[in-house]
Amino acid sequence: MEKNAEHTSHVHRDDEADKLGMWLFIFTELLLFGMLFLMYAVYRYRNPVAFQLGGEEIDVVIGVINTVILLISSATVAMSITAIQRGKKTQALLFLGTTLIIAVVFLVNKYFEWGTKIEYGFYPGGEALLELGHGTVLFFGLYYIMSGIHALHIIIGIGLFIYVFQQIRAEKIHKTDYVWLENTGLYWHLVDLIWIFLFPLFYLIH
Amino acid sequence: MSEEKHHISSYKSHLLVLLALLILTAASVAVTSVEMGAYNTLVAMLLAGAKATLVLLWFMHLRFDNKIYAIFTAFVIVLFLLVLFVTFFDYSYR
Amino acid sequence: MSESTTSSKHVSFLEYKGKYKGLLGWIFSTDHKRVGLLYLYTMLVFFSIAATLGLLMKLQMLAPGHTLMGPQTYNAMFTVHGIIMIFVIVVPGLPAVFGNFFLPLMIGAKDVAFPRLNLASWWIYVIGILVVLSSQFIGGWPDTGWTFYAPYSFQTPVNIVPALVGATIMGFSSILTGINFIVTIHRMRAPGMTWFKMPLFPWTLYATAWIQVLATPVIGITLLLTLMERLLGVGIFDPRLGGDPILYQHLFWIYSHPAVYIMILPGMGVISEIIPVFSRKSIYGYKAIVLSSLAIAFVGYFVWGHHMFTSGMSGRALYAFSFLTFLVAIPSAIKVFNWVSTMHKGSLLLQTPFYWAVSFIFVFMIGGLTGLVLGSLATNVHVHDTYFVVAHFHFIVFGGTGYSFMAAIHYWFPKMFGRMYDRSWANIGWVTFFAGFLSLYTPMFVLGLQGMPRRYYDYLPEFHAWHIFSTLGSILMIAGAAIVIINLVRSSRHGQKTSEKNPWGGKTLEWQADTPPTLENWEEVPTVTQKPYEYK
Amino acid sequence: MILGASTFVEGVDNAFMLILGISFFFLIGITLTIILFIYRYNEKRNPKATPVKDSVTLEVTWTVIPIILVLGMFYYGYVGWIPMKRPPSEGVMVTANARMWSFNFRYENGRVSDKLYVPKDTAVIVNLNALDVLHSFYIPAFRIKEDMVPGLANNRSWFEATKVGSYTIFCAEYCGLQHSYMLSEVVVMEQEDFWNWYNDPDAMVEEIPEDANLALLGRQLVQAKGCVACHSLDGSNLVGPSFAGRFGETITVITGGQEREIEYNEEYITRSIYEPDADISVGFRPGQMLSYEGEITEQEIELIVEFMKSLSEE
Ligand code: HEA
Ligand code: HEA
Ligand code: HEC
Ligand code: CUA
Ligand SMILES: [Cu+2]
Repeated sequence: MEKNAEHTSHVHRDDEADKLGMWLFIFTELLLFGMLFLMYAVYRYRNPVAFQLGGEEIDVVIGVINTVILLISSATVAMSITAIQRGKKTQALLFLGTTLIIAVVFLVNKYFEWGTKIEYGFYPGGEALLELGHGTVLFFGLYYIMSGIHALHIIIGIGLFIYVFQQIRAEKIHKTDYVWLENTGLYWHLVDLIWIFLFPLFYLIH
Repeated sequence: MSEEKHHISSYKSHLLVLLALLILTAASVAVTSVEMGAYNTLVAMLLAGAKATLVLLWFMHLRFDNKIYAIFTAFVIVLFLLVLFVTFFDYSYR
Repeated sequence: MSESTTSSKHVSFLEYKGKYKGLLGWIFSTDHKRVGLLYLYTMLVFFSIAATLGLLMKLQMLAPGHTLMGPQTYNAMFTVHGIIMIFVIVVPGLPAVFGNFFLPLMIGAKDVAFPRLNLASWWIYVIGILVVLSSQFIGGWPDTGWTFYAPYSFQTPVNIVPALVGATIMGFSSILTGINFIVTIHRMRAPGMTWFKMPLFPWTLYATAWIQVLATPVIGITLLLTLMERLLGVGIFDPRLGGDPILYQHLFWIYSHPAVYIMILPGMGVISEIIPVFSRKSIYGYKAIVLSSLAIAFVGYFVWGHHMFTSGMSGRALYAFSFLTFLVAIPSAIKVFNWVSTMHKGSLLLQTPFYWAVSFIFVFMIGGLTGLVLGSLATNVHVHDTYFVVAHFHFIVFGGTGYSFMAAIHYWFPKMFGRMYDRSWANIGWVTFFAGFLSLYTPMFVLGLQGMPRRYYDYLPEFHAWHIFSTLGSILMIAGAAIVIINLVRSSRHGQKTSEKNPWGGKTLEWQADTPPTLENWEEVPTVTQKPYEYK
Repeated sequence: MILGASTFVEGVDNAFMLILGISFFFLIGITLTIILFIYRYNEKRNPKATPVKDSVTLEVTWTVIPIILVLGMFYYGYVGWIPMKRPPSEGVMVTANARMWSFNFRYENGRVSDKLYVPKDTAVIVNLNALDVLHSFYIPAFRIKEDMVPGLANNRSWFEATKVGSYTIFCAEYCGLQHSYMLSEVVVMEQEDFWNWYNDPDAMVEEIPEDANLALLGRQLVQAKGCVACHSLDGSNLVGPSFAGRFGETITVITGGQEREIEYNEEYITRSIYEPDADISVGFRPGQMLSYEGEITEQEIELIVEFMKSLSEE
C-alpha cells in the first residue's frame, strides 16, 4: 500500500488525506445510489412490460440533451483542473464558469421535463398515474426519486462551484493548493457517473 | 503526499475522452431501435459501463493516481454487484 | 486547524484552556480526546434513559395483563429503547468514545485526520438524537419497533417522521467518523508503524470504519424512502401500489446486519488489547486476528437474509443465506481460540479489566452460539421473532459490546482521567452485574423455545414463571450497573490522582504518552520499531 | 424443547439438539480451559510468563474443525426445514386471513371460522393472506412460522398434525397496538370429527331461532370477528370509537373533508362496516379499519345493531 506516513502533524497540510476522504465520501454516494439501482432492478424484473411502457412516456430528446451537456461539463471541470495545475487562473475560471452554466441549464431542462409530466397528472399519488396500474406507479415513483436525488446533487454541485469560483478569484485556490477544486471535480464526475446509468435505464428502454 | 509530482492531463486528452463519451452516447441511443429482446438492456449497460470506466480512469484520474484509489473503487463496485447478485437469489426464484 | 497555540505543552487535555471556557471549551474543542469524552457523557445520559425504559418493560412483564402501562406505551417503549440502544449507544459506541480518544494515541498521531469534521460528527449526532426525541412533542413516540418494517411504518397513526429523520442524521455522523478513521489510519501512523505493526484495536476500527462508510448510506436511503412513502405515497414499498414490503426488509438488513459487526468488531479489538497485557504475553496469532476482522467485515455483507427466513423470501435465497451465516461464524471462533491461547502460560494479572474481558468471552460465546441456532433454517423457523432472538441479541450486543465497553473503560480509565477508580467496588460491581445479566437474559432463551413471541405487551399465563425470574434478574443487574457507573463517575472527579504513564505494563503507544495526555499527545512523535505486544 | 404435535417436530428438534450439543461442548470446554488457566497461570502461581510461538498447524486445525462442524449444522438445519417448503398437492385447503388484529380461516366449502379446525394425520395447506400489514402465522407446537405479507401471492404454509388437542396460534410479526392479543387456536380433531364439523349442516345455514337473544349473538359476533380489538364495549376509545353509548346519538363525522352531523343508526353502522373510510368519526384516522364487505352479511349486521342498542340502553 502507500508509503508510511512520515511526520504528519495535524497542522500540516495533507492534500492526499483530503483526497482520500473525498473518495470515501464518493463511495458512500455510490452505495446510496447503488441501492436505488437495486430497487430499480428488482421492480423492473417483476414488471418488465410496465417499465417499457413507462419508458416510452419519457422524452428521449431532453434526456439526450442533458446527457450531452453533462458530459461536456464533466470535461470542462477536468480541464479547469488542468488549467489550475498550469497556473492559468483565467482559463480555469472560464472552464469552471462553463460548467456552472451547464449545471444550471441541466436543471432548467429538468424543470420543463418534470413540469409537463406533472401537468398530465404523472406524479406520485397523481390521478392519471394511479389509473395506469402498479408497474407504472413504481416506474414513475423510481423515476422521480432517482432523478430527484440526482438533481439534488446537481444543486449541491452548483453551490460548490460558486464557492470554488470565488476561491480561485481570491487566489485562495492556486497552482500549489487546489484540493478544493480537485475534490469538487471528483464530486461532479460522480454526478456524471450516476447520470450515465440513469439515462439508459429511464430514457432508453422501449 | 503533497510533495509528490502530480500528473497533469492535457486539454487534448480531456477532449478526446469527451469525444469518446459522446460517441458511446450516440451508439447507445442508436442501438435502442435495434430489436434484441433482453439483450437491449445488456448492451445499454455495457455501453454505460464503458462510459463510466472512461470517466473513472481519465476524468477522475484513477489511471494516474495512487493505485490504492483504483483498488478501492474496484472493491466497492464488486461489493455492490455481489449485493445485487445475492438479492436476486430471492427474486429470481420466488 | 485546532485551537493549538503550542504554549500549552505539558498541560493535560483536561485542564487545557482554549478560546472558550468551561462547557464551551468542550463542545467547541476539536481535540480528539475531548470529542471522545463528549461522546462518552452523551452516551451515559441516553444509556440511562434507554436502560430505564428496559427496566420498565421488565416490570410490565412481571405479570400478565395490564399492570403498569397500556399497549401503546409498551410498544413505544421497546421502539425507543431499541432505537436509542442501537443507533445512539452501540453503533457509535466504542469507535466514537475509545476510537476517538485512543486511535491517534495508539498509532502515534497528534489528532485524527479531520479534527473539525470530528467535532461536527458529534454535533450531528446530538442533533440526530434530539430530532428523534422531539417526536415526544409532535405526535408521540414511534411505535414501529426499531426495524420500521413496511407497511406498518407508514400506516401507524403515530408520527414516526422525527424518528426516521433522526436516525438518518445519526447515520451521517457515523459515516463521517468512518471516513475520518480510515484516512487517519492511512495517513497518520507514526514512523515505522507498518500495517502489521499496528495494534489490534486500530485494526478493528479500520475494518469497522469501512463498514460504516459502505453500509450506512444504505440505511440512510432506506429510511428516506420510507419517509417519502409516508409523506408522498410514491408506492415503493406499499403493496397497495404494487411495491414489495419484503424489499424494504432486504434494504434494511443490508445495512443492519453489517451494523451488528460495527457493534462487535471494536469490542473484539479491545479484548485483543487487554488479554495480552494482562497475560504479560504477546497475543497469539496476531495475523489471524487481523485477517479474521477483515473477513468478518467482508462476509458480513452477504448474510443479511438470515433475519428474513420466514419473511416469504424464495427458498433458494434461504439456504444461500443460511450457508453464508454459518461461514461468518468461523472468524469469530478463530478469535476466541486465539484469546484463550494467549492466556496459556501467561502470568495473569487478575484485575477488573481482565475480569470484564474474560466475562466478555463467556457471554459472547453464549450469544454467538445461540446465533448458530438462529442461523440454521429449521430451528430459525421456530424461534424467529420470539424471545430467543431477544436473548441472543442482548447476550451478544449487551454482552459483547457492553462488556467490552466496560472492559475498555476500566482499562484506559487512568490514562483518560489521570485518576484511579476504587478497585474493590469495581470488582463488586462486576460480580453483581454479571450475575444479574445471566439471570435477566437466560430465561428469555427458554421463553423463546416455548414460543413466546417478542414485542408482546401481554402474554399467556404459561410463560409467567420465567418472566418473573427474568424481571428479578433485571433488578439485580441494575444494582450492579449502578455500582459500576457510580464508582466510575465519582472516581473521574475524586479518584486517587495518578500520573503514572503505564499502570498495567502495556506495550502499545498510548502508554508512552503523558497521563492524562497533553493537547497534541506527543512532544515528539515516537518511532515504532517493534511489533505491538512484544513481551519477552 | 416444548411439546410437539406435527410431523416437522422431529427434524427441527434434531437440528436443535445437534447445535445445542456442539455449543455446549465448546462453551463448557472453553470456559473450563479459561478457569484452568486463571488458576494455573495467575500472577502468584506463575510470576513469569513463557513466550509461546504461533503454530500454523494449530491455527489451521481450529479453522478447519469448526468449518466442518458448521457444515454439519447447516445440513441438519436444511434437512429439517426442506419439508416445510414442499407442501403436498393433496390435503385440506384453508385460506388464513389476517388483519389487525385477528385471524380468520376460510375453508374450500365456504365455511369460515375464527379458529383453525384440522383433522389429525392429514396434510393441511394454509394459504397465507394479509389484508393490511405484515402478520405472521406461528404455531409453536407445530414448529411452523411464516409471515403473512399483503400483496404476496402463493405464500403458503402447511403441516400435518400428529396429536389431538388444541394449540395456540400466535401472530409473531409486530403489527401494531394489539399485536399481543392477535392469538387464535388450532384445534386438531380425529378425522371423523373433523369431517363432521366440516360438513355440519347447522353451521351453514344462517337462520336464527325465533327466541334467540339477538343482542347476545351480536356480542359473540363482534368478539369472533375481532372488532373488539379496536372497539371497546365500555366507553373507552381504542383505535376506533367505543361501541358503548353511541347508538341513537348524533355524532360528528368527516365526509370527504367536510364535517357534518349524522345520526348513529343502522344505516350509518352498515356504511361504517362496508365502507369505513366514507365517514370518519372526528378524532379517528381513516385507513385503519378495513371493509368487511363479503365477510359480514347484512343479517349479521342486524345482530350487531341489536347489540349496540343494548349497550346504549343500560
Ligand atoms: C453485536 C451484535 C451481533 C453479533 C456479533 C451477532 C452475531 C451473530 N448473529 Fe445475531 N443478531 C443481533 C446482533 C448480533 N448478532 C441482533 C441485534 C439481532 C436481532 C435484530 C432484531 O431483529 O431486532 C440478531 C439476530 C440474529 C438472527 C436473526 C434472528 C431472527 O430474527 O430470526 C440471526 C440468524 O441467523 C443471527 C445470527 C448470528 C450469528 C450466526 C452470529 C455470529 O457472528 C456469531 C459468531 C460467534 C460464535 C459462533 C461464538 C464464538 C465461537 C466459539 C465459541 C467457537 C465454536 C464455534 C463453532 C463450532 C462455530 N442473529
Ligand atoms: C445495547 C443494546 C441494548 C441494551 C444494553 C439493552 C438493555 C436492556 N434491555 Fe433491551 N433491546 C435492545 C437493545 C438493548 N437492550 C434492542 C435493539 C431491542 C429490540 C427493540 C425492538 O424490538 O424493536 C431490545 C428489546 C428489549 C426487550 C424486548 C421487548 C419485546 O420484544 O417485547 C426487553 C424486554 O424485556 C428489553 C429489556 C432490556 C433490559 C431490562 C435491559 C437492561 O439490561 C438494562 C439494564 C440497565 C443498566 C444495566 C443500566 C442501569 C443504569 C442506570 C439506570 C443509570 C444509573 C446511572 C448513573 C448513576 C449515572 N429489551
Ligand atoms: C384495525 C382496527 C379496527 C377493527 C378491527 C374494526 N374497526 Fe371499526 N373502526 C375503526 C376505526 C379507526 C374507526 C373510526 C374511523 C372510521 O370511521 O373509519 C372505526 C369505526 C367504526 C364504526 C363507526 C363508529 C363510530 O362511532 O363512528 C363502526 C360501526 C365500526 N367501526 C364497526 C366495526 C365492526 C362491526 C368491526 C368488526 C367486524 C370493526 N369495526 C372492526 C377501527 C377498527
Ligand atoms: Cu398480527 Cu402481530
Ligand atoms: Cu444479522
